[in-house]
Amino acid sequence: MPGLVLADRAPAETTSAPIPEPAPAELVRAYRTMVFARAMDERCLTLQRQGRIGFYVPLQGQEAAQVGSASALRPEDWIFPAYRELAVALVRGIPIQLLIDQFFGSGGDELKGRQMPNHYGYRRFNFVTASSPVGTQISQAVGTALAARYRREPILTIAYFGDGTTSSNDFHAGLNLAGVFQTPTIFFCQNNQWAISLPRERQTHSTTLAVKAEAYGLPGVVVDGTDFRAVYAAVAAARQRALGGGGPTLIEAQVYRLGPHSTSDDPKRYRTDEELNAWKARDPLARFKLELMDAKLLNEDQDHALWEAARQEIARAVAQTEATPPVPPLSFFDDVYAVVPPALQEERRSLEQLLAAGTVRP
Amino acid sequence: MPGLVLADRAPAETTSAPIPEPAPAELVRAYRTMVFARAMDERCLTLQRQGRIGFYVPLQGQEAAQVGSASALRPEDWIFPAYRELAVALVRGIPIQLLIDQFFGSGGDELKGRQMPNHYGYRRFNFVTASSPVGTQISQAVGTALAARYRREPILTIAYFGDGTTSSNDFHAGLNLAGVFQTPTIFFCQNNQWAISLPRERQTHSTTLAVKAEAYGLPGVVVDGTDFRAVYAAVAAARQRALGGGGPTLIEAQVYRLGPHSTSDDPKRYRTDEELNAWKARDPLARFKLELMDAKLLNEDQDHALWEAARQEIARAVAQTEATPPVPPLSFFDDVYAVVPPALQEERRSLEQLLAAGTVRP
Amino acid sequence: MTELTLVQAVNRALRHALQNDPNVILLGEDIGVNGGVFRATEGLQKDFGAERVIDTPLSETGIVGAAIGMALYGLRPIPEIQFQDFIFPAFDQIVSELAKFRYRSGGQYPCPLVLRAPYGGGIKGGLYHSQSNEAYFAHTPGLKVVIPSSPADAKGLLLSSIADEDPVLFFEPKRIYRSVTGEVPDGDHRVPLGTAATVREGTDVSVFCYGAMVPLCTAAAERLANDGTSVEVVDLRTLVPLDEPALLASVEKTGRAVIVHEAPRFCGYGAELAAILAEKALYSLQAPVCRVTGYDTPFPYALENLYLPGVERIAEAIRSTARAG
Amino acid sequence: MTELTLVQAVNRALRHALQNDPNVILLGEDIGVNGGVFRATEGLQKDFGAERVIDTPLSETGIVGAAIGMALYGLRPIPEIQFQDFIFPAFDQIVSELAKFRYRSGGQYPCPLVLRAPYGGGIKGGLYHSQSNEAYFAHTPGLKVVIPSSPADAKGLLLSSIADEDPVLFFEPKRIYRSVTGEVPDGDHRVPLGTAATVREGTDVSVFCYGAMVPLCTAAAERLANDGTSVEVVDLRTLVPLDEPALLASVEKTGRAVIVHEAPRFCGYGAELAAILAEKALYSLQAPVCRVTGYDTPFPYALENLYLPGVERIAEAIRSTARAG
Ligand SMILES: Cc1ncc(C[n+]2csc(CCOP(=O)(O)OP(=O)(O)O)c2C)c(N)n1
Ligand SMILES: Cc1ncc(C[n+]2csc(CCOP(=O)(O)OP(=O)(O)O)c2C)c(N)n1
Ligand SMILES: [Mg+2]
Ligand SMILES: [Mg+2]
Repeated sequence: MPGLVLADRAPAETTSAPIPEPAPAELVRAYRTMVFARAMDERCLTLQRQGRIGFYVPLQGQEAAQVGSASALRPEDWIFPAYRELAVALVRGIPIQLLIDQFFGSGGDELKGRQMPNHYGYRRFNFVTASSPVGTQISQAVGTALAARYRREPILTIAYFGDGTTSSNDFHAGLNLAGVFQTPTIFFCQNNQWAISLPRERQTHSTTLAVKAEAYGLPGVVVDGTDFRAVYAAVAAARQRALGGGGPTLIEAQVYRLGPHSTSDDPKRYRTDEELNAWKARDPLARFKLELMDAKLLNEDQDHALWEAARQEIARAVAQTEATPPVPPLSFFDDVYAVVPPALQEERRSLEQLLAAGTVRP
Repeated sequence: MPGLVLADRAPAETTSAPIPEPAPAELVRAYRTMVFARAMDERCLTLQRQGRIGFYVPLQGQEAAQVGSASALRPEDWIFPAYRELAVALVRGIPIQLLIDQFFGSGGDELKGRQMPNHYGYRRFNFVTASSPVGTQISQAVGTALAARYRREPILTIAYFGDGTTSSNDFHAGLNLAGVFQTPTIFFCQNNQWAISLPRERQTHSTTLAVKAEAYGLPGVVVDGTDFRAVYAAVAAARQRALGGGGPTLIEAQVYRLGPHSTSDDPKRYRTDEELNAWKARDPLARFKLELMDAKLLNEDQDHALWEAARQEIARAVAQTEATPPVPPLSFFDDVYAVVPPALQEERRSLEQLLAAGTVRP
Repeated sequence: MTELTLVQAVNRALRHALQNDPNVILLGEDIGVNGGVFRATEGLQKDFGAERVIDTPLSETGIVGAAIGMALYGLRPIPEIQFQDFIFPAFDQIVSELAKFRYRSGGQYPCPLVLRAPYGGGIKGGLYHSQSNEAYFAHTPGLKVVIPSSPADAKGLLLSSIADEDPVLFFEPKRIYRSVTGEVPDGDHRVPLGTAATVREGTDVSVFCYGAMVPLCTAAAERLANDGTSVEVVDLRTLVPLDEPALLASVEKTGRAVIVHEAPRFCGYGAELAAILAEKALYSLQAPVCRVTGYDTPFPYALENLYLPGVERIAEAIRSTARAG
Repeated sequence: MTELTLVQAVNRALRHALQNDPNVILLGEDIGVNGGVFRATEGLQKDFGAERVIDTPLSETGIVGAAIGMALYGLRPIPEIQFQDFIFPAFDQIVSELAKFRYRSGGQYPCPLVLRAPYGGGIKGGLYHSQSNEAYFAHTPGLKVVIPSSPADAKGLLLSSIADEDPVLFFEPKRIYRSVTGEVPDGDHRVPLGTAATVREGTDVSVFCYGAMVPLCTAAAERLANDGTSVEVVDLRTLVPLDEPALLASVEKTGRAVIVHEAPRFCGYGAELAAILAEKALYSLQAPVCRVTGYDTPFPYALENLYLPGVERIAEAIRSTARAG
């Protein structure tokens, strides 16, 4: 498997069945998703600068890791994302209209304007709603895997998180539980080298992040996260093992966050242009494009058309979102509980009166 | 070093200077402390059964691990105990009168009757006051080590904890911080095979507990915790490395809890007599006694005298504690803050009035 | 009907739920082979298997995180925290995740589970085996908080909690796990959440309480009956959602309110009750509201009997409230 | 005197402390090289070195645990939590350890440190970058809780907190980090803990508030002055220990109380204020106590301006409290 190495001294487990290479059509589809994600990212950064959306978390540099991992899953597998997994959402088939609606917190947002941009999730896509506190999804993913196994449903769960999040309480709790109960779970760490301003080597003194698997008796693998095929192979192998009863895997995909941590961040304060440029030379999109062109699966015109189609579809979605009425003012009282309790009804009524009297305005 | 093995695949670091064997007098002193601890344990279990103290946590089976580790420290090193470290306290020279006072929560208790038995600590002995929530002392010990290094004071800190506590948040946070900052800290895990009713192999799927060190880039060692010399050597080596700037070490001392988890526990519910008996055959006291007798450092009469002396001293301390007046009734309002704030003074006054009126009784 | 202790009633409710709903799963430390350190889960692993009554590693973070993951998938997990004092490693999962999952997903991901934990003092447990932490959770929108005071309510409220569509924190007064016995209906006994119980009617002073304080308040009320003071004792049972009509109705009748809990006074649950009275029953109040609570210190070991509200302190507070104004 | 924003005043206080006390150490996520995500620690690592201004791994548990260990040893650590919303992984260390160390050791181990965290809404931060969690800590004996509302107070209260012998949670209203500027005394400016400030005198209604609500309450008071209602605005500044005499004196004067905070109402800090009034100022109260607070829901994103108390809602509450009774 290209670019895939077993972590330093991690208990090596090799799967019996060989992992099939993705078919050419799959490769092109994957590339198209990566283009789409990159185009979304560029557009959303602009929307944020223009003040049309409030905040944005870019994913540039992590497209191959995300598309490669998500492509190796099946739709019934449950995804527990962090906040940077736009390309995973696209692979899952979540309509970009939904995502743009969420970024705007508009009336079309199925989350009803409750969360900051990038913190979305859709039950019908088995894509669990993200939160901001890092790591909490990791132990939850283990619980869901336990539940699925209890029901004898042959699915797995995958938790996405970053290098910094390996320091969280839930990383420790989640991986330990998964080891003890041998749950069908993949822990997919996108090591993008930075946790805001903290570099990977000051996050932890371990040789790799994958080696942490050994603390829980799990296999840990390091994979070149700029290489779609390598990531795909690693995740497909881990999936096969998990569903065969072989238990969980920790995968460290080595990537780089090419952009800022978020639109609130200025990476020039803490990292050098040299480092950035070295990684820009390994841009996963550029690499994949060359590979596809070498394999005669893509030419420049087709590439250009992919970008154009993506930009147009995104523009249409933004236009539609901006034509959508805002979330109804009293809707924020819903979904605290299954049924609005009396005291909260009273609070809602009091706000309704203030709105009706024009004392406060939406 | 007898009984000492490097953890499975942990990064091996060997110290340059050889660790000196303890002198014969030190060995005898160590044995005497182990006898003392065992005698205290037996007495306190009886006191609890008689209802004279409310609760007790025995240490039987862990004496060699505790005395061995504590003997390799210097008095200026800071100890962060869990709740089972009676023999460590004895090595540190904490007078048994203080301990017995604490167990009774009597007026002589320097902790002023604030805590359950076994949850003690004495600043002048660099023995930090224990709490019940497991693991919290681990990250604290790292902070103290950082503080000492900041002040250029050549001491180390040692955190004691059990096998179950490797699953705690603070184990993860503490070892990771220690790795990143290379603090002079020893993480001393007494793997007594059980966390109340959960056996070690269902606590975590890792091969050993020491191997968890690798997740933080630390050396991890496994040591036979029933062997005084092996434990002493492991801790002395770790201390030497830490003070030489070589960073922290995780030590797993393999022992067995021969008694119940606490006086509230009935181990018959979850473990077999066979297992218990197998470990009884490895009783650290019996082993050490034989070694000392072989080396002509001890004979039966001397052993008997040690036991007698211990029992008498304990009996005297218990008698003195029972003759001590109880903690003053209003003292529980002190030490919440440096100075009792007005609202709390008011609460104290109101209780004082109720006491004065005889409405409530101490 | 069967005569049971409170902890037996909890056990019966769990057994009933395991028997009748395959989605019910128990998980926690020492709950399986050992039957729980208070024996609340005694016999359940034996009868329902280790897949449904799960002994977990020592991680409250993991217990609650995993339980949330199970609930998202459609199970009805019932995690146990061994002592409420040890709930804090799970605080992030409870407050950031459990309480907010339904909300943040726009209603897509309900997260119904019942987190059980024994709470409270009076067992010589010192700082870390005695606390009453209900106020933290009562202040967290998205959670329900339930505290029973009798065997029948323990079973009935627990079964209602398990059936509820929202996350419920179910705190059990360990001090009266065994000291209180009572008749408990067999089968699917339910006590609805959100309804207080007037355990003793009276006309002069209202006493609001819950959990282990209820028997003490009742004892104090009986004592005062001898002096000719008629005391109404209201057991709130559900702290969230609060039965506000019951609170207000009682004070409208008596004009006087005493609030009793074990937790420290400052920003405790009693503050909310007093605040509601100051907002909505001011004109009914004939005397200052009075709180009888744990003092604003950590929970002491040797002097816990002075720290905790006892019958005498409660009776004295009722007496002076009856006289005031 | 220098004209500063609130966040600059925080920075000056930290700089002053680092300069004058070698025991002061700062630690937290992104506080060093990056100068803090709100720039509160800008320039400090450059000037005082990486041993005194420490960038830590992503673990609030570890940050607070290590800070406690430093304080035990005699340093004065000032840990930062990046957003108050992310304090929960450290909740166990704060509530079980920090708050109880002095007590449980019988006074042997004081644990003075200042835990700083930006709090509150109004920055479009949604559920997890907007919360006001002060009530959890105010309910925890052993902790002090301080919230400044102006640049001068930010510096003066922070320097007093650093000098204090007890652990202090210092919550900074991030919404007004830059929107409020004011004259700040140079040098060792101190504002004593435990004293409220009457930021506006009045005779008809008392308004109690803190942090980012203070400027809004003052604006509401000004608006009502035009209608002939004289409003007193009291900035509590220190939530624990509360300046109870200031609370009671103001209500004795005005007979009417409005309490304002961003946090949800139920069991919020305002409940304690209302409870104290119901206990100790009942006979002064000419109108029901009124709380203006965040609603009892998680913090919403798109509709935060409706969720948060604004000048209009506060003014309306004052107006109807002035008329009531
Ligand atoms: C518990 C918690 N603490 C702090 C933060 C603030 N924060 C948001 S993202 C982040 C860094 C995360 O780094 P990493 O896990 O590497 O993910 P990345 O952002 O690089 O994808 C921090 C500190 C948070 N969200 N949650
Ligand atoms: C956070 C927390 N959860 C639960 C408990 C209850 N408890 C006390 S000791 C213990 C087991 C500890 O096992 P281990 O770390 O192996 O130490 P040992 O008691 O065997 O010495 C448990 C679960 C606790 N004290 N703290
Ligand atoms: Mg990262
Ligand atoms: Mg153990």
